Amino acid sequence: MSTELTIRNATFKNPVLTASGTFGYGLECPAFVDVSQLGGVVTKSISRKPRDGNPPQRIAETSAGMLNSIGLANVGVDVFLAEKLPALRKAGATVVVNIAASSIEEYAYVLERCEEHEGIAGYEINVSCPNVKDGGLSFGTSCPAVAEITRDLRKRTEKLLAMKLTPNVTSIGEFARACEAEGADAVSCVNTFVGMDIFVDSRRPKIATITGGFSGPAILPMALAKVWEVRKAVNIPIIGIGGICTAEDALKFLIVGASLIQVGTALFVDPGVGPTIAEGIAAYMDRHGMKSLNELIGSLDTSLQPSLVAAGWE
Amino acid sequence: MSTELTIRNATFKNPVLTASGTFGYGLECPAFVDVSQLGGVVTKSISRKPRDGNPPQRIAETSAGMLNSIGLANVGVDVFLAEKLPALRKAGATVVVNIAASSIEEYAYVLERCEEHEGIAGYEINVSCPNVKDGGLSFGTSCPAVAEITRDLRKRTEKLLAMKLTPNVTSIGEFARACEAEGADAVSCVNTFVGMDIFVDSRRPKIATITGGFSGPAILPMALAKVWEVRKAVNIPIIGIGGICTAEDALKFLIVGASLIQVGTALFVDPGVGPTIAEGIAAYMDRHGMKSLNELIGSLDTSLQPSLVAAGWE
Amino acid sequence: MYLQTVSVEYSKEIAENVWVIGFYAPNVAKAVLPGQFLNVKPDASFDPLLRRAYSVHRVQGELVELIYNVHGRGSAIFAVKRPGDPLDIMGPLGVPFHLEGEFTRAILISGGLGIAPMPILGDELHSRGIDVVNIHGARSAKMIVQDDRLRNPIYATDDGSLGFHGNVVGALAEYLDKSDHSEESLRLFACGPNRMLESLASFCDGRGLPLEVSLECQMACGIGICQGCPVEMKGGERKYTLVCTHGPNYDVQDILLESLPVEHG
Amino acid sequence: MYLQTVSVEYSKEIAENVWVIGFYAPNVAKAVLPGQFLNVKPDASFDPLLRRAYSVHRVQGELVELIYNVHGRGSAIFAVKRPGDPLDIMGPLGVPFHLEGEFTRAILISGGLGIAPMPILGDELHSRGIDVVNIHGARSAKMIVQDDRLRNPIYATDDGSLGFHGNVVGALAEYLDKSDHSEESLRLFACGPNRMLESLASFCDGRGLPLEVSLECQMACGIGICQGCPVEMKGGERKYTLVCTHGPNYDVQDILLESLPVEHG
Ligand SMILES: Cc1cc2nc3c(=O)[nH]c(=O)nc-3n(C[C@H](O)[C@H](O)[C@H](O)COP(=O)(O)OP(=O)(O)OC[C@H]3O[C@@H](n4cnc5c(N)ncnc54)[C@H](O)[C@@H]3O)c2cc1C
Ligand SMILES: Cc1cc2nc3c(=O)[nH]c(=O)nc-3n(C[C@H](O)[C@H](O)[C@H](O)COP(=O)(O)OP(=O)(O)OC[C@H]3O[C@@H](n4cnc5c(N)ncnc54)[C@H](O)[C@@H]3O)c2cc1C
Ligand SMILES: Cc1cc2nc3c(=O)[nH]c(=O)nc-3n(C[C@H](O)[C@H](O)[C@H](O)COP(=O)(O)O)c2cc1C
Ligand SMILES: Cc1cc2nc3c(=O)[nH]c(=O)nc-3n(C[C@H](O)[C@H](O)[C@H](O)COP(=O)(O)O)c2cc1C
Ligand code: FES
Ligand code: FES
Repeated sequence: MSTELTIRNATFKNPVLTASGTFGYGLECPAFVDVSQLGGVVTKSISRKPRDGNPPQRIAETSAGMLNSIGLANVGVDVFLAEKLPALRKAGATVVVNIAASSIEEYAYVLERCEEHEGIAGYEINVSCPNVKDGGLSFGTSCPAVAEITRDLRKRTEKLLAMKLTPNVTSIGEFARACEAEGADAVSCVNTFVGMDIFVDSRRPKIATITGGFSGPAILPMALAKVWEVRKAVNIPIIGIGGICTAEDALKFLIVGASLIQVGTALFVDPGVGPTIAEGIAAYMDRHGMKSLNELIGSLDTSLQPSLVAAGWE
Repeated sequence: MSTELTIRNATFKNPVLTASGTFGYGLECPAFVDVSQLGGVVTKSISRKPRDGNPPQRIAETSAGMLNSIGLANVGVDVFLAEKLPALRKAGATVVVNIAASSIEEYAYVLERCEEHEGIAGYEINVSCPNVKDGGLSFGTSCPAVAEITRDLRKRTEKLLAMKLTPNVTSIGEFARACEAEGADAVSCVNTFVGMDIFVDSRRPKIATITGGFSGPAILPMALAKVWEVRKAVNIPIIGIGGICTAEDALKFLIVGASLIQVGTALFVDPGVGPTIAEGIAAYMDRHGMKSLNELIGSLDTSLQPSLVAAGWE
Repeated sequence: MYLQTVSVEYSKEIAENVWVIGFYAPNVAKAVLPGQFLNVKPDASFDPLLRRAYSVHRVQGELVELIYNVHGRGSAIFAVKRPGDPLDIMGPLGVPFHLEGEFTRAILISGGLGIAPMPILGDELHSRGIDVVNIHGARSAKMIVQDDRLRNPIYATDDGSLGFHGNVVGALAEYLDKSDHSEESLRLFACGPNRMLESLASFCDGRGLPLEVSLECQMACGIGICQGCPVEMKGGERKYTLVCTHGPNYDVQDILLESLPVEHG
Repeated sequence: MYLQTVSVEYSKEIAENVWVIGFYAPNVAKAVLPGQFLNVKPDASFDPLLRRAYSVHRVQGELVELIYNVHGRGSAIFAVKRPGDPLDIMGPLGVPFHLEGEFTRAILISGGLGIAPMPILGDELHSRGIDVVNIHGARSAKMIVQDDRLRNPIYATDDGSLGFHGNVVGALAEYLDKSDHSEESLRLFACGPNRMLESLASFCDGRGLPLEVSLECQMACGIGICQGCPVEMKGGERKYTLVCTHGPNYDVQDILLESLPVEHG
């Protein structure tokens, strides 16, 4: 039985990665967490220059979820490549670099700087960033913009290129199709949902940016529905993300059609949950006599679902 | 101190209504619930003909939320007007009729049938219905379709006309603007989000329709962000809906900009929570020396939020 | 129907993964009829969010008992309740077992946790002067609730570790063969896994025995306001019946048992 | 740093809405330094979702104590823990109080729950031969934790119901005026509401007194992986410092206290 999976030329020893922005640079984690036991580590979004991030407060807790507005605080690509990447490699991690930028040129710049270095398995492109040319509107909600970024970056690398989609659109399948058409190797589904919370006594927003990114177990059913929508739209691999806390949660994404999954918010509660989830997936595969991940991926059985054309409206 | 509010010619004694589909016809509720203490009762979506609804199962529980695919099961407009409406009036409820349909003609038909009867405070139009002319795609995700329904129905009634928007779109503000432009008196924000869940052992969907409507406390931060987006887009009143379980939750929607709120899923846990929430709102207003709801509605204080242009990207 | 917070007297394991929870609720104890259920909130958290339905198991004076399996997150919370902990209950709910009509002997057939409504039903039938026989099955002896207060129990286990070796349908067939009672004066009541009910139903159909079944299905509200709990009817005007308010107890002739899902949760 | 489930010994109210929770955790007891905190999960539910940070209050042998207010949903769950209940803890976390440098007397100033880290700090300083004075303030006597084990306590209450009538800054000024100790050999440590820290900081600034503050701010992870807990620095290369891993204990000169929010939750 093997939980290994290869996409393009990147091989992951198991399908469990840590999600961008929820595991630092993979180096802050406590001693009891062994990053080499993870399928991979997706880095905090890396930008051209270092970023301080947003002012406090950046975090609010909600029912089974949380809001964040970190503002893409990161050390910048230079420090990342000089300090973080070598340390991560030494720790035995399979490294996926997540890139954030405010223009196509900047995405290309960061990726090309990374291309000069060994030990990167691939890239995940965070398109939920303000596009300065477009007055700060997110690239992620414009299908042509996402297509253009994909096209441009595809030319610049032979490595795994995964486009990380925002769920805050009417039709995520359309975005996935654009990525597939422009040569992306995979799509990561999903980034955070837009959310908001306030203090009723002071009548002030809980986080500095008023609205923020909503994540955690609360979003799982929506993220799963987005993966299902994307599964029906494209043939390239999907990286499932959203609210995964347990092996059972992870299995849901794999069964619906994800090839890999990422654990995010759950790491704040248990930074060592990644390997636990990987073990739980392996145990499930054993129990069900599955030899490879491919028997699991996309194995959702809808044969018993009633025909809704027959049962449905009038 | 008064919690009364009038929109067009409909007066609500307090801002707490029950959400469509989560309180039956307002008649099933146990004896300890007095519907006359509610701001109003929004009926289950009523269609031209009776509908059996979807096959089981229709419900799944998720973290702090639930999925449903009831399939708009309802008695149809004839039985509603003959049996349910008189009983509701007798119980002292302020009645808002929620209408579902699969064509513009059908919306118009149901509304006109209702217009023949006394005792209806207004209408809420559920546009999250399959548009048969458009191959079953939901009206609610097409801005021109929502505009057209609004325009058509506006001509047919002098009563309160509220359009109930789906959150599953890139820009809900755009839909609200279309409703405002076509003469809607209010927009109800929001209907359920799309969600999905599966059983991992059998690898089958938990609900018959595979995906379903996601509601409950889990969605509150997203619903609140949608209300905020709509508040910035239009000047007509907003009816806030999504995950409200307590007076504090309700206050959040009012402060962000809703004039009325609806309680949905929370009624499944406590069918009598509506009046409790109304009391909590009144107590808050007292505590803060507020004389009318208008001092509360849209009173969010963002003056301390840092300028994100300054703090933000690069 | 009451919505109230009561105080737990005990919550303890009485057979392998079979737990009983008891509390004083005078109003419920007085109002409840056999086959009705309570909707219980695990705790104040929104996760788990919904109430869980539990058949009333037994009433003794003002003490009400429910029994349950620890199955998922809701029941795991019930299992760690201690004396004095608050318990948020709503009920009694649902239409009770239909006890009208002429019969002199009742056979109460239960699989696993299907035993839940049988003691209160047996007590009521007994007080009406009706003979009560309980046929209770489980996979193995250690999962059997051996309760001295159960009237005329016949146990059946899949592995033969206690009583009849086989399922409750087999045990029923054997009982009927041995019994001198005329089948006309019998009424059968059953509760258990949907697949057990199906095979019992076809057995009863073959023998022309009247069978009332108590159903389980996923619910959200328990009071008819969500329309979340349909089960298909065998004809009739309406296609579906709502288990929470029209049920959970039905004449097996009225419903399509096959339409009930095998899985829950 | 350990992630483990321990067993609650007790959780009880020791002053108005001040609760103490105790448990045996030999590894934490041995490793923890004054000013460090534990990140505690209220229960297994996802609602509430995140861990809560609690300063270690006192260590006695292998017994670790935290103190807390019942404030919101997380702490309400701690308050109903009973002996034997599981408690999921992570830690010790954070940079301890900085105890380097020359000083012979330490003044430990706390407002309300700011008392939390003071006993363990007092014990450590005492073992190093440093004089310890505690100035502890609250709104009223009944909210004051009157603990005999607190070294040289001076109490201050806003309503004058116990000790000094006024806030801790007033009490500190009075103490310094009366004290014969040279101000050069003093070191001040403070923990409490952000607005108390601000006024204390400006007082110390005026008198040239060295002040170390222990901060509170909303956290998600407590270990530096979310970047959720920034506080603004007074210059230096980086704009923000992360309270969970660079703090929570800072020389007040290094940080902009005004950047800390007044509200939490
Ligand atoms: C009328 C009625 C009477 C019942 N009586 C009993 C009883 O006496 N004893 C008992 O142990 N159980 C009974 N059940 C099932 C019970 O309501 C719980 O759902 C079940 O114990 C699951 O426990 P959980 O919360 O730990 O499962 P979870 O996995 O936490 O449940 C998740 C969701 O699935 C639902 N669900 C899971 N299993 C079932 C099931 N078998 N039937 C219906 N819904 C389910 C839950 O209600 C919840 O909404 C009854 C159900 C109904 C409808
Ligand atoms: C380093 C550090 C040490 C702390 N030490 C103590 C202590 O010893 N005793 C104590 O009672 N409290 C302490 N706190 C605050 C504590 O972490 C809890 O957040 C607080 O008790 C709120 O309780 P709750 O979960 O009931 O509130 P809820 O309303 O349920 O909290 C909702 C969210 O807001 C956060 N939050 C609420 N209040 C605060 C606060 N004052 N500071 C930071 N986050 C907050 C919670 O952590 C949670 O994420 C400390 C905080 C930090 C950062
Ligand atoms: C605190 C925080 C910071 C995040 N930062 C990033 C980021 O820098 N880049 C990115 O692509 N996604 C970021 N995300 C999104 C996560 O990678 C993930 O897509 C999302 O949180 C949903 O997964 P979850 O529910 O498992 O957390 C962040 C999420 C959180 C909670
Ligand atoms: C079981 C169920 C049935 C619903 N049926 C309808 C309906 O018939 N028409 C409608 O407009 N909305 C319907 N809704 C949506 C609710 O009115 C409400 O918009 C949504 O549930 C969000 O609010 P909540 O989180 O408070 O439940 C239904 C929701 C649920 C949970
Ligand atoms: S459970 Fe809601 S209608 Fe039956
Ligand atoms: S709380 Fe996560 S970085 Fe500090």
